[in-house]
Amino acid sequence: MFLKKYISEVFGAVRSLLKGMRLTGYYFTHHKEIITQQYPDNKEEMRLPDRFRGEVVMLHDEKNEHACTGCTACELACPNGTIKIITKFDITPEGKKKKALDTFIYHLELCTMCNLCIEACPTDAIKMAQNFEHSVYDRSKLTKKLNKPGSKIREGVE
Amino acid sequence: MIEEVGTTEQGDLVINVGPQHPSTHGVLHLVITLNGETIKKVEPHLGYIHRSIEKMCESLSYRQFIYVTSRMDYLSSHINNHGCALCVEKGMQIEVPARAKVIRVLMDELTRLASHQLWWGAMAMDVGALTPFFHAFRERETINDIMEETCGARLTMNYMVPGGVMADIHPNFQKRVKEFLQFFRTKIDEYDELVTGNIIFCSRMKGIGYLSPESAVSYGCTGPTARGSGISCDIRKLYPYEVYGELQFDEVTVAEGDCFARYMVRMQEMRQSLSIIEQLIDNIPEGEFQAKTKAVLKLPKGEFYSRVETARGEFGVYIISEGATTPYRIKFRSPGFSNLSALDHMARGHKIGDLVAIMGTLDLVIPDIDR
Amino acid sequence: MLSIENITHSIDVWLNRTFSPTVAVLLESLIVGLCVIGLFALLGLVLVLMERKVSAYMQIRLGPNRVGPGGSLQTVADTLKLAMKEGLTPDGADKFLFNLAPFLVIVVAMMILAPVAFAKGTQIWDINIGVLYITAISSLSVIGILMAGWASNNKYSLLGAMRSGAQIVSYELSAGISVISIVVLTGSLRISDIIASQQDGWWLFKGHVPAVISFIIFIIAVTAETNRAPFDLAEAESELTAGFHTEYSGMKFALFFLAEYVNIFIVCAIAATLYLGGWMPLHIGHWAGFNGVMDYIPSSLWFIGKTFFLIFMIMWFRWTFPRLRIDQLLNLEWKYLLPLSMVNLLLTALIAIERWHF
Amino acid sequence: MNKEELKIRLGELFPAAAFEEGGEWTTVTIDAAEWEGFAREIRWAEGLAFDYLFCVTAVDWRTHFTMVYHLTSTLHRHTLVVKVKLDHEQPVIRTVSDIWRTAEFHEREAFDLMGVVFTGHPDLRRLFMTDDWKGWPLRKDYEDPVNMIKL
Repeated sequence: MFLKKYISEVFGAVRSLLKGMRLTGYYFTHHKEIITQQYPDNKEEMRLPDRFRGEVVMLHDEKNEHACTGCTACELACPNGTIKIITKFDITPEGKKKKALDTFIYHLELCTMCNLCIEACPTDAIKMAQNFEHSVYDRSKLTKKLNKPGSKIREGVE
Repeated sequence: MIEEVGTTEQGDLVINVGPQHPSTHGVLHLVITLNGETIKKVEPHLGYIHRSIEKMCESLSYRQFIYVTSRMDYLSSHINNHGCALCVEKGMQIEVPARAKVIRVLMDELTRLASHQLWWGAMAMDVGALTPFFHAFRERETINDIMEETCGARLTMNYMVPGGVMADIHPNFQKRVKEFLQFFRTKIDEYDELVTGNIIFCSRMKGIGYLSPESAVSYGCTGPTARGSGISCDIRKLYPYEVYGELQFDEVTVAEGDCFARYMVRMQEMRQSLSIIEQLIDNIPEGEFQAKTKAVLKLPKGEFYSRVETARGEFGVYIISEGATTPYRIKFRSPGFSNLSALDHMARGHKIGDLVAIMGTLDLVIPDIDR
Repeated sequence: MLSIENITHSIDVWLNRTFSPTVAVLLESLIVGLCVIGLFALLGLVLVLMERKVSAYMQIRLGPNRVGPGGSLQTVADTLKLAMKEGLTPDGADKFLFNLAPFLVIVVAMMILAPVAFAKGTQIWDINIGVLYITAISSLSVIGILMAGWASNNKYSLLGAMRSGAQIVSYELSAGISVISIVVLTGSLRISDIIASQQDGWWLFKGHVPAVISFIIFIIAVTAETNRAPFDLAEAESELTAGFHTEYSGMKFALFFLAEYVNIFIVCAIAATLYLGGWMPLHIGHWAGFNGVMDYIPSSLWFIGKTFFLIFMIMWFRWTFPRLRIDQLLNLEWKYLLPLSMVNLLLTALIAIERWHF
Repeated sequence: MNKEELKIRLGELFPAAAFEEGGEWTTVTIDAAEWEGFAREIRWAEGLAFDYLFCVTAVDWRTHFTMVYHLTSTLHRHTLVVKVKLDHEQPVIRTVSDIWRTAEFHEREAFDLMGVVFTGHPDLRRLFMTDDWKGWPLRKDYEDPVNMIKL
């Protein structure tokens, strides 16, 4: 009785080992199961989802106009002090002074891609882009100016 | 170091395991006292990744502080965010729309699955089997892809906001989750084949790191660590939040209290999570995904505590508000911290190899411990 | 037919004709030494690449595929990298022993190569106590490991070396007894005799169940003796970071690494020689036709095929199983393998005496 | 036991205990001197059996400290919040690490970050900070010009 139990234990042990070996053997012989993505080579066909949060960009249309009013809602919403907005005063055609965006400074090195600034923006002027290759040799290159030179606010955006 | 360890005798070996060590999974530093191969004492030295998140949160608004918590237990970041969002909602008395509730639970369970998968791979790697790690990552990547599509990020999503979720689910979400469920149902059997039944693995796990139910409670262990000792402590069952009360699932408890019991609890939990997702995936109610909230949240004066079940155990958020836009004091009760405190108790008298196995079954995430 | 035997023979004849016998022997030693070093380099390159590819396919990865065609030059690149690295010697280490240890390990590995028969008539030294020589020399490698672990002045290394010492000393017993069972069947310690005795079938098939059991025990024991997973307690990455070679870097580390792979090759070659007939083609009894067909495959291919099959088995183990704990490891040896192999030796002796084998 | 029953029971046991209205759970404030006896009582008393201490918080109120202990009974499933008021200059309280083992780490954390001293603690050292750290980081008056960045 003891011997029977002992032998069945040994066989059970060997079977459990063989089971595992069968599985690894299966993967060894079935190369179509391989899931490796060869990253820099598959850049063309690699599609990141639209919602992927890579960096903050400001949308400009073909007339080089953006929708940022310089309201600093994003700056307040940012937990890390990533965004710094410098405003100026434009003179409207009616002769009134109006607050407008001068420079939108974005510190990519501080950004945690939390999406809170996008949520806070009342005019949808900024959005998250899918670019994720941010490595540079100089940290100062990560401080970006988001509004393009010479751009101005789009008509009708308040 | 020798002066610090009081019980050291002549001939004992004091070893620093970590902060850079293959099996501490982060910057955990253990000072272990050995007699030959036998462990006499384990003393955790923490703080290598301490960022004082509690202090940080005191200067962040109630919308902003949620994203920081995904950096604590980064493997169950959704659930951490969920706990914080729940606490703010409790204080503001925001009614979360039904759709958001279901989406939140779905995301929580997917996160739990992803976390347990990573744990399974890492745990097998700790006991010396290297292949399971890659197999686990295959499934985890699938979940991460689904998360990425809906939430916009793979690890620190910041998807939960006070009042709901940040964005509606992606149109592909349901389809892809269903595909994943089918895929994972076959793969979880492979997990059992490769590791669970393996005789070497069983002998490494059974009878090791015994934690009695009394000491599990006394040490404040929660989650699979305590459920492996037969303690019922699943917050989802005991204090249901969101839609957990309406769901059919079992709280997994195994009475043995050793490493294998904790392992089995997590394996069973994966199956339970699958069944929860299956129940919900076709029943996401229509409606808003986010309640209308004020732009600036101000919690009324008072104290608010919310608890959720992360992949590692009970995660508590304790907010003391003075009526301002930022919390006066915030305390995170992280599961790993209490679970780690039982490590010394469990590891004494075992071998070095067992210490690694015990740490594996505790499923330690160091930022969660250090905060 | 062009075979390695003919080449070696003609070189020998030419050397003896051209030079005096002493000079000829010296020159032959030199050639053999160079060949062995070349073989080492080649084995290192091939086996490391093989291990990486095997592990990659089992882990649903691709493995190295950037350097050279199909990643074939990856090991060369790695070796270059290791050669360029600074060979650190820790301040508190025993410098002489620390630097000696990797060379000792590699020299031991070289020495075991001597009686291994690579093909028909291709053997460096057909010593009449070949099997004894192998078991004797292979036990020396533990000294190198102990030396490395002790001289590093690192607690992890020391623990690794202690484990390694306990492990190799105990597993040598069952490896030795398994070898003896073949010696009992053959009646000779000479490697060429052992191979010749498998003329009409390999011992694995001829020797009934005891031969199979001793083969399995031998494979388990040599896996442990070469510190391979699931018995890699001396290194035990997740427990002792890198065990006995924690403090080694650069070329000295590479020598340990190389020695590991060469040791695998050697033990697999010995297993192939003892149980699977070495270079002897698959012969079944007196089926002359079948045996004749089998003879068309060159003997060196037979040897390499068998050896690499066993190496693949050992790699398969490594990438499937978890690691044992030190007490379980010693339990397995002293409580299961050793009694079993002793009983098995008795059975084998019975078979040999009664001439029950085929 | 529900909230009200718990209140009555505790009021019987400790007439000096002051209850706080509102909040999710029964909240009781007691003196630092009474804390040890109170803790032992609620841990072992029949019908209370608060065996699971799940959160230990030290709060700096600028004028005083408050230690907040969140306790649950795994048997009866009721929850209690105990608050102990401490002096701001010398925050000293008796340890409960011998009653609930989890308190050992939580108290070390409170000592490390808030500077609350726990008498009788077996190993009261800094847990997160380095041993030679000056000051108690979570206190409201803590200033560190090097490591703290004002946004």
